[in-house]
Amino acid sequence: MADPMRIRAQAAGDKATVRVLMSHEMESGQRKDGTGKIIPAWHIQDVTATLNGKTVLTAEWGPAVSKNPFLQFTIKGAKAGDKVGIIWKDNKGDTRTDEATVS
Amino acid sequence: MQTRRETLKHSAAVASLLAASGLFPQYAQAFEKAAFEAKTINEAIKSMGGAVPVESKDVTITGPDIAENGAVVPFGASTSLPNVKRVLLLVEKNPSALVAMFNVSPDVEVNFATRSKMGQSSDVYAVAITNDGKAFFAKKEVKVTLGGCGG
Amino acid sequence: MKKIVIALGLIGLSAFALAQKSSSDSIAEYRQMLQDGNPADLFEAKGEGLWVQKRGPKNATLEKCDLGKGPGVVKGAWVELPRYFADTGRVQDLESRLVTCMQELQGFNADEIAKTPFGKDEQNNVTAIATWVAAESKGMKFNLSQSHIEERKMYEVGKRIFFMRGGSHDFACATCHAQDDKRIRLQDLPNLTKNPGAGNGFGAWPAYRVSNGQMWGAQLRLNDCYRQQRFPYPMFGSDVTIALGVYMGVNGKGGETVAPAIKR
Amino acid sequence: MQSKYLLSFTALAVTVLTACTTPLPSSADLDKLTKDVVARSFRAEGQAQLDRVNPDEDNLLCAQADQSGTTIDEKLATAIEARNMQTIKMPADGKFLGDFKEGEKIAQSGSGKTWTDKADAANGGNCYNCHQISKEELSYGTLGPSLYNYGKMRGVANPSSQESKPVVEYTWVKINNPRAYNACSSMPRFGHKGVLTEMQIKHVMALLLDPASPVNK
Repeated sequence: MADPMRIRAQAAGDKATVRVLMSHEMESGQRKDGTGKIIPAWHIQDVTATLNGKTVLTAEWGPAVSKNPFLQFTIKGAKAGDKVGIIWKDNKGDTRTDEATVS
Repeated sequence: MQTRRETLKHSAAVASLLAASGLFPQYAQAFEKAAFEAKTINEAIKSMGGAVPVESKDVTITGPDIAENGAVVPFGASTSLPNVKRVLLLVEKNPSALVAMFNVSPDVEVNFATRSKMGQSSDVYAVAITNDGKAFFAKKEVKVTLGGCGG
Repeated sequence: MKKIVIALGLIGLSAFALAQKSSSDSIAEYRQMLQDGNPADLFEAKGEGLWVQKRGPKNATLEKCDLGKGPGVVKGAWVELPRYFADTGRVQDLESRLVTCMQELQGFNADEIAKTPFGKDEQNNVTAIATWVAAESKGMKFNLSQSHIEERKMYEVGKRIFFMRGGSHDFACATCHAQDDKRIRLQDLPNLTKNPGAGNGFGAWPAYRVSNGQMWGAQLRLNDCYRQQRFPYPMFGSDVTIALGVYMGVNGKGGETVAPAIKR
Repeated sequence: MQSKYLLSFTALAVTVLTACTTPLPSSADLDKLTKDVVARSFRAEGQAQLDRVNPDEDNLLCAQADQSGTTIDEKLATAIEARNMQTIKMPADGKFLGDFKEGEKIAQSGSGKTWTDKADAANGGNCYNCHQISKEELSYGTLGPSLYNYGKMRGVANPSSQESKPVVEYTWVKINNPRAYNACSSMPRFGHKGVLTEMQIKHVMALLLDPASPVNK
């Protein structure tokens, strides 16, 4: 199973900035292995962000997003104590869900 | 100062990138597999429809002028335009131009940051697509150095 | 005519100097942009979890591991390593000490871990735990002990190894790391014989390497230095690596630790 | 009475001192210890065999000087330079210059001789790692002096001419074995240590000395 994400969500005024690091190879599909065979692409494909369970952002990523991806965005109306959830799913069907509390 | 011709040239480039990505709202699907597989601008020009994306000072792309390493290049894409439905990040000279697509909701600011791989120096585009299907872009040139011992 | 040529030459030169300056400024800017959101955080979190997780044949945690400041004391341990440990009778660095703890407390086989290639199995876990331990001392100043005779001997041995020329290219550590303000390609080279180079340079590892997306501990950093120095393979936790750690760590005394850093 | 008291006091002081700080072994003993530490710390991997950590006499003497922060004794330096000069082989066919384009590739390449390099693969020259060479390459190191305009600055208009001969031969020796001129140079002994082949060295020579090379533009 994939390693946990690091989610930091910090409230400032009437919004909260969320910074996420995800643990993933993000294999580009462009590289070759030792025998010259292409290593197939393996990447996070769908990302969903929730605030207290309600979806606030969805994103679709290709294999060009860097290994161990970083994502930053800002949720309007979020305040300290709210729960920010992140769900990712990769093109092999592996998925990971983590949650953090807005501070 | 940008001449009309240059503007047109840029617009055409973005239009073809967009077309290549197949991401015009009228073609929207669940996971845009085709969008992430589009290889070149030329490939896309053919399928180019009538809509021409325009460069806009209301769209912003942030990133380094020079990336020490193409494996990790930080970018930010944002816009002050209203009614934005999607924001795209594209690297023109990557094998597949489209890096990431963000579906905007009223609950988030239209301001996203992530990191992309870049195979070589290239123009990088942030594109905002509005609810009524118009596309606006900003672009930035990013040089990629290799550096290090190479050993 | 001649004057014009000279003038043109000058313009060319100054434009060139300008291009050089602005490219190093731009690269500094790029590095700055990566500081917020260092993927080392992922390894730090993993290491923190591993410390308290019951693992190994003895199904035990590492919470009683003595990193030099007493069983279970983590904060401040990193800035005093490598140091002499009476129970093993050896000077040890963070990574080799963690492996000792994994053997004594959890029942893992230390020799097997030492033989495991970097980035695989338990070596991955050692790196993650080292990342967390180092992060717990963030902002503290290096203060290696030189009170035990073995620690002082290791400093002297480390110094000799640092200057030892060999391999196919006659390189020593000192070839690249004993002068100020030098670089390889565009890469700045820390002077590891004194501060700030020793504290900021050697003291930055464990670090996340953006070029390959890997977390590297000090052991792997030294190992790859030796690869590029065209030397044979220094074994994990070997006295050559420990002695160099003592030499650079003592040279870095008073320098603030920035580990885990993010590096090219 | 008083002197006896003083004497025992001194004896006590000496005992306390040694107990607190065990003196370091002699420098020679530490050298020996270092040798033992090196012997038990490395293992052979790929083409990087253990003979690479047995420094030759030249390296031993230079390392000693480096470590003490002094320049090497003049007599020793002369001896090192003399024996390295003896390793020099002039090109068998009398031709010193190859193709500068090939030279540029060799200068760019930093590979070769590591334990991850294949033993039969061509080695690089690592030149840009330490030197500025052509003006186009901005990513260059500063451990060595700039070599931009190397031939031009030395007035080499025709490398095969009689007046260019001293510069051409000097450069040949410098690349093959820099320690023939500078006992403790940090530059690898490319010819002597078999890092570059004679042909490769000719290409690098052309990069530096051919008036058509971008280096001399």
